[in-house]
Amino acid sequence: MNTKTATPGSLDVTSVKADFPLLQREVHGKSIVYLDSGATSQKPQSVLDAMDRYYSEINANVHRGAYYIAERATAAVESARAALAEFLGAPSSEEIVFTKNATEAINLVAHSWGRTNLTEGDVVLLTMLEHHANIVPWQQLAAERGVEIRWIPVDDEGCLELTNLDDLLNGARLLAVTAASNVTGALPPIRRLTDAAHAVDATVLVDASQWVPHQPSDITAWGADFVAVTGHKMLGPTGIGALWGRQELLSAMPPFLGGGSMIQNVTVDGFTPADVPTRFEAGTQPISEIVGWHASIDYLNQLGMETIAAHEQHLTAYALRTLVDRFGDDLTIHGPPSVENRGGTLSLAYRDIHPHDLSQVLDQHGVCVRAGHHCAKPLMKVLGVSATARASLYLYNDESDVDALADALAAAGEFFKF
Amino acid sequence: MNTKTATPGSLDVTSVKADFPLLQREVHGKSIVYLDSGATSQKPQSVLDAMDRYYSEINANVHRGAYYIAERATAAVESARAALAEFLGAPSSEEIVFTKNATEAINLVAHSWGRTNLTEGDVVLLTMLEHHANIVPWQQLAAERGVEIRWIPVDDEGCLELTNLDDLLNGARLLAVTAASNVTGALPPIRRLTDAAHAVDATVLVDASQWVPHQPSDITAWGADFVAVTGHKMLGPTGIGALWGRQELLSAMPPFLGGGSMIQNVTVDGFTPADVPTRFEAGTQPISEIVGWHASIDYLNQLGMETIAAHEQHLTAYALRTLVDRFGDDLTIHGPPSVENRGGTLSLAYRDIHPHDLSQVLDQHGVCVRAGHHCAKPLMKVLGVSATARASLYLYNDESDVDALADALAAAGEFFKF
Amino acid sequence: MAGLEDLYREIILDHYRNPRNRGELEVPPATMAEGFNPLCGDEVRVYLQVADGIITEVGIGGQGCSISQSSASMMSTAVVGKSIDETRSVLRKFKEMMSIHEHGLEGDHLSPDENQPGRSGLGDLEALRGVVKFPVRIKCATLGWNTLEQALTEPGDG
Amino acid sequence: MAGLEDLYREIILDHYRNPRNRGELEVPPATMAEGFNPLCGDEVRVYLQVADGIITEVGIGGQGCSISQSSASMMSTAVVGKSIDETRSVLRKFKEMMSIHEHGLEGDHLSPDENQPGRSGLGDLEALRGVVKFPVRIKCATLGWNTLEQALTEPGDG
Ligand SMILES: Cc1ncc(COP(=O)(O)O)c(C=O)c1O
Ligand SMILES: Cc1ncc(COP(=O)(O)O)c(C=O)c1O
Repeated sequence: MNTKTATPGSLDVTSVKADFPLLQREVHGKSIVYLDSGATSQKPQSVLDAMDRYYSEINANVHRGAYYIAERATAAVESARAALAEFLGAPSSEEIVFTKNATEAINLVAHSWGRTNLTEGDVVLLTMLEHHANIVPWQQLAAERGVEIRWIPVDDEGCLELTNLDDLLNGARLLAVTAASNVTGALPPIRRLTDAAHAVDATVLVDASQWVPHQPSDITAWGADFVAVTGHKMLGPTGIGALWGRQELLSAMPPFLGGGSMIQNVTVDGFTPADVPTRFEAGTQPISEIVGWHASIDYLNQLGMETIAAHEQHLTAYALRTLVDRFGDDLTIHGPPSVENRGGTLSLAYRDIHPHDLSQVLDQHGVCVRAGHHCAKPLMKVLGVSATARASLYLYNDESDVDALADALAAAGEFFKF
Repeated sequence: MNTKTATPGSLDVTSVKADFPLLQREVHGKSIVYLDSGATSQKPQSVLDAMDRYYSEINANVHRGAYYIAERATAAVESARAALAEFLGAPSSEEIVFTKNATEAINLVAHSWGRTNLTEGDVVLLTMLEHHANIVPWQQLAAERGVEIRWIPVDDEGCLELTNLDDLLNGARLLAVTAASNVTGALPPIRRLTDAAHAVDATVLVDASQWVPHQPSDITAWGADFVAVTGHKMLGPTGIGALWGRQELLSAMPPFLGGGSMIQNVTVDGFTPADVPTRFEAGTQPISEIVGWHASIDYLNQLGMETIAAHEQHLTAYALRTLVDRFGDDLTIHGPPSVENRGGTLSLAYRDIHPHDLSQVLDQHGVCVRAGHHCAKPLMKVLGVSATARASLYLYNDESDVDALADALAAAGEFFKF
Repeated sequence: MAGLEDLYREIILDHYRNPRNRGELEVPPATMAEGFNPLCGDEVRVYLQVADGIITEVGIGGQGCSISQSSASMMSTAVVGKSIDETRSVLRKFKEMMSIHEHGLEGDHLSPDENQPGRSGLGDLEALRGVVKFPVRIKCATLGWNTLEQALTEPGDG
Repeated sequence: MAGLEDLYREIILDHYRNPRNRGELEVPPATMAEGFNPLCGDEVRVYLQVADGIITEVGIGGQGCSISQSSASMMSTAVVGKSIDETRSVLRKFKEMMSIHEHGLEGDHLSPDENQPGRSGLGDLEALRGVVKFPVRIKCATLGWNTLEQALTEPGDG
């Protein structure tokens, strides 16, 4: 358990696929080809089993009960916290705060750290690659407090354009950046960014929602101050995410949500908050979800994140090659053209077929891709489109899935040929 | 499906019990006697199955995808929203906002409605019965904004003391009250309270966390403005709750958490929020939890809430009688002595045995009760205790469970006899 | 399970390929409203010229998928020459047809209603009935119509 | 699975029934710290009288369950007469014994370590080792000790 494979082996995708009940299904009479892991991943049977076992054997509210199953439930939550900390490369599990998703994690920082530390005229530096989850909370703060928002631009390949970084950082109190774009697949150079930000005493929040599922994580090496992650994109259940924060920052932050568990004491005159991380975990936690997330971390560790990353890189290269070979100029792939600096997220524009129509035809061939703005409207504007069709690869995808995508694209071309 | 039984029948507890996998287990070699449903309920197999089926058959992110399983997932969420609205007696499912628990629901009101509508000197009226979830968010607001908090006192039986209600309401902008105490089992007269509050134009939030699992709900008849509920106390999974709010109030409220889905548009200059309820549902929702909650609502509807309430009232009467008969003055039961105005929540003090020690001995007999302040420290102070041992009854409990509690209490008395 | 042919009827594809009444009208005297599908970024603009309570001219602008574009185009041909009251009546009927999906949410039978041509009095618009089998696309089909509704309430010269 | 006898050793119940060093000391010259278990509402006050680097007197106040009360009582007898350094050493050893549970969180084996009387040099305090089999109660057992640690850092006359 929890033993990371030392050297990346090669992934036996057939046996991996067999672990995922949904991938055994058919839609419209075709085997399902799931290429929307960027939105949410599928779950291996072991994750479902872990949650069923939790409910069938030890379900009880945690941190409050002295009876046996409540102790077991509490231990399960704390053991998951430790597993997540180790998986992320966090120095201590006490720096892990459970949230319902990455969105809540970022909002927690905006409300608790942001409203304590940022006032009128302070600068928050975002990037044009951000997901709305890492934009809107800062815009809410900006509207409320008169904070200024600046943007790191993107270049033609959908990567960050860092030539003016120092100017942009001038006066910045916070840099909030994604570790992997959910649209172009670009992987910003986090260490370089944190170093530059720290040089001007800016705090750094990394949205690692699209990184952690796909790459080995070492958030200590990133040098970040806050990291947001979400369970459902990394084989875990819905309803669970986490914020990691440096102990000294978390300890200095006021609570966000108020309620049970997050207190030391409550009287009619006021309350005293608990220590971190409990301070930020108000009310009954998503307990079975924490347990399920732990099982997904175990699953990923067993395969090894190095192995998974190598597999995805290989598959992404195959996809880029296949699509360019088969569709040439009819198909635009937004984002870096080579696999060196990108993940397996492929945002496509095929002729003038609207992405919505494209994904509809693909669906008839069992191929699931996302059509829309992918919660990144500012980026879409820069890319000059209102929507793309996005195929995102994960550990359970293989070359046959890419071929199915290409075949379905060709069929869509036929269908809408006029 | 969803057909409520018209007249309360009697509950076949043996067959109900058989539906709950955890209740088939043993702890310390004894059959488990679960009396902590006030903290969280156990789950019937049908709820676990619904979630497994969701993950195995239609798992996909909702409101974003045009492919078949994403459509199915979206439909499942909206159908659960409709089922919950009907279960609560809400006028429209568009007034249902999903949250991760009741705590988040109350915080949503405090942040979005509270920070828009309350300023220095405004009065928030709470009751001494409240759970920390319905206290701390208001204390946070009070500390930030200079809002004044007042308290409706409780009488000797742990019920609200309403003789000075009009004075207390004088100048109040909000009344926040629980529909059922999680400590004394008291059931405040909600309709009377909302009428009195509305007479002075105060808004009313009802914390229905401990009501909805146990009694037929008709929130329209309550006349409340906001109602908070939580899934895990009503046979549903962890990680899901909801806020109901009157359409005109919700529509006038700014977003709380910012992120994906809750927007109409986002540009570098700012965002336009979506309509309700989407406006308040940022990021990936607890989808499988919503599906599981729906299954728990179906389960409750199938048995009929009238039937369940009648069973619990009968069982509570049996418990009160049994405990008084067997332990007389050695045992204090905080809260109303008769079943007319109380739920099946029994907060106990047995001789001078500390509740923590009591629950430890009970655990050895397989009896799960909660020991502590039950997230209601202001109330504990009024009751003159720092903790109680709380046994809370639910639909799957029967007289044998009460007898087991009594036997275990007697054994604890023996163990700590000195 | 529904197939592509339920969605992409020939008449729909025809309106997509050859959108009718495409273009802007001068505001005022025309009224204009703008609609928006936050899911996919589709936009529709509806221009209305009303004289003596009759819609004399319609203009459609914006961009989007085949369903949103063709539905707006079909809408434009359906309401030109109609009175405001008649237009509201068509609007109501169309939205009723599209709201069938509400009953289809419960489970497998996403669309219990089968096509019943001629029953609704919607004529060509009936071709859009198949959209209810694809609930996500309903918002595409109704986008132009909701925008029309808005445009009807804009103060104008008519 | 652990039984009650692992938790409620005779010596623990004895300290609960007959708490040692119960009472308050005058502050100053003594120092005082107050500890708190937010889970169950237990409170402990620890008074320390220090002279020439030696703890000459300890007072214990507050209220709580058998484990928190007896552990505080046993703590008081263990440190009276000891130097500050010796006290810190006992404190560290005790907390080490209590932290075994961290390794026990992984699954069924809540307490892989069996009793090893005499190994730790903690004497009577060894009786509290069984508490690690009941993780929720560890906070009860350490409450008095954490409060002692706080009291040691309070500025005092010693
Ligand atoms: C009366 C009452 N209100 C609110 C809550 C909070 O519910 P949750 O922890 O699910 O947010 C609880 C339960 O803990 C409760 O008993
Ligand atoms: C880059 C990025 N950040 C944040 C999020 C938000 O994650 P969640 O919806 O789980 O809160 C997502 C996914 O939707 C994402 O792709």
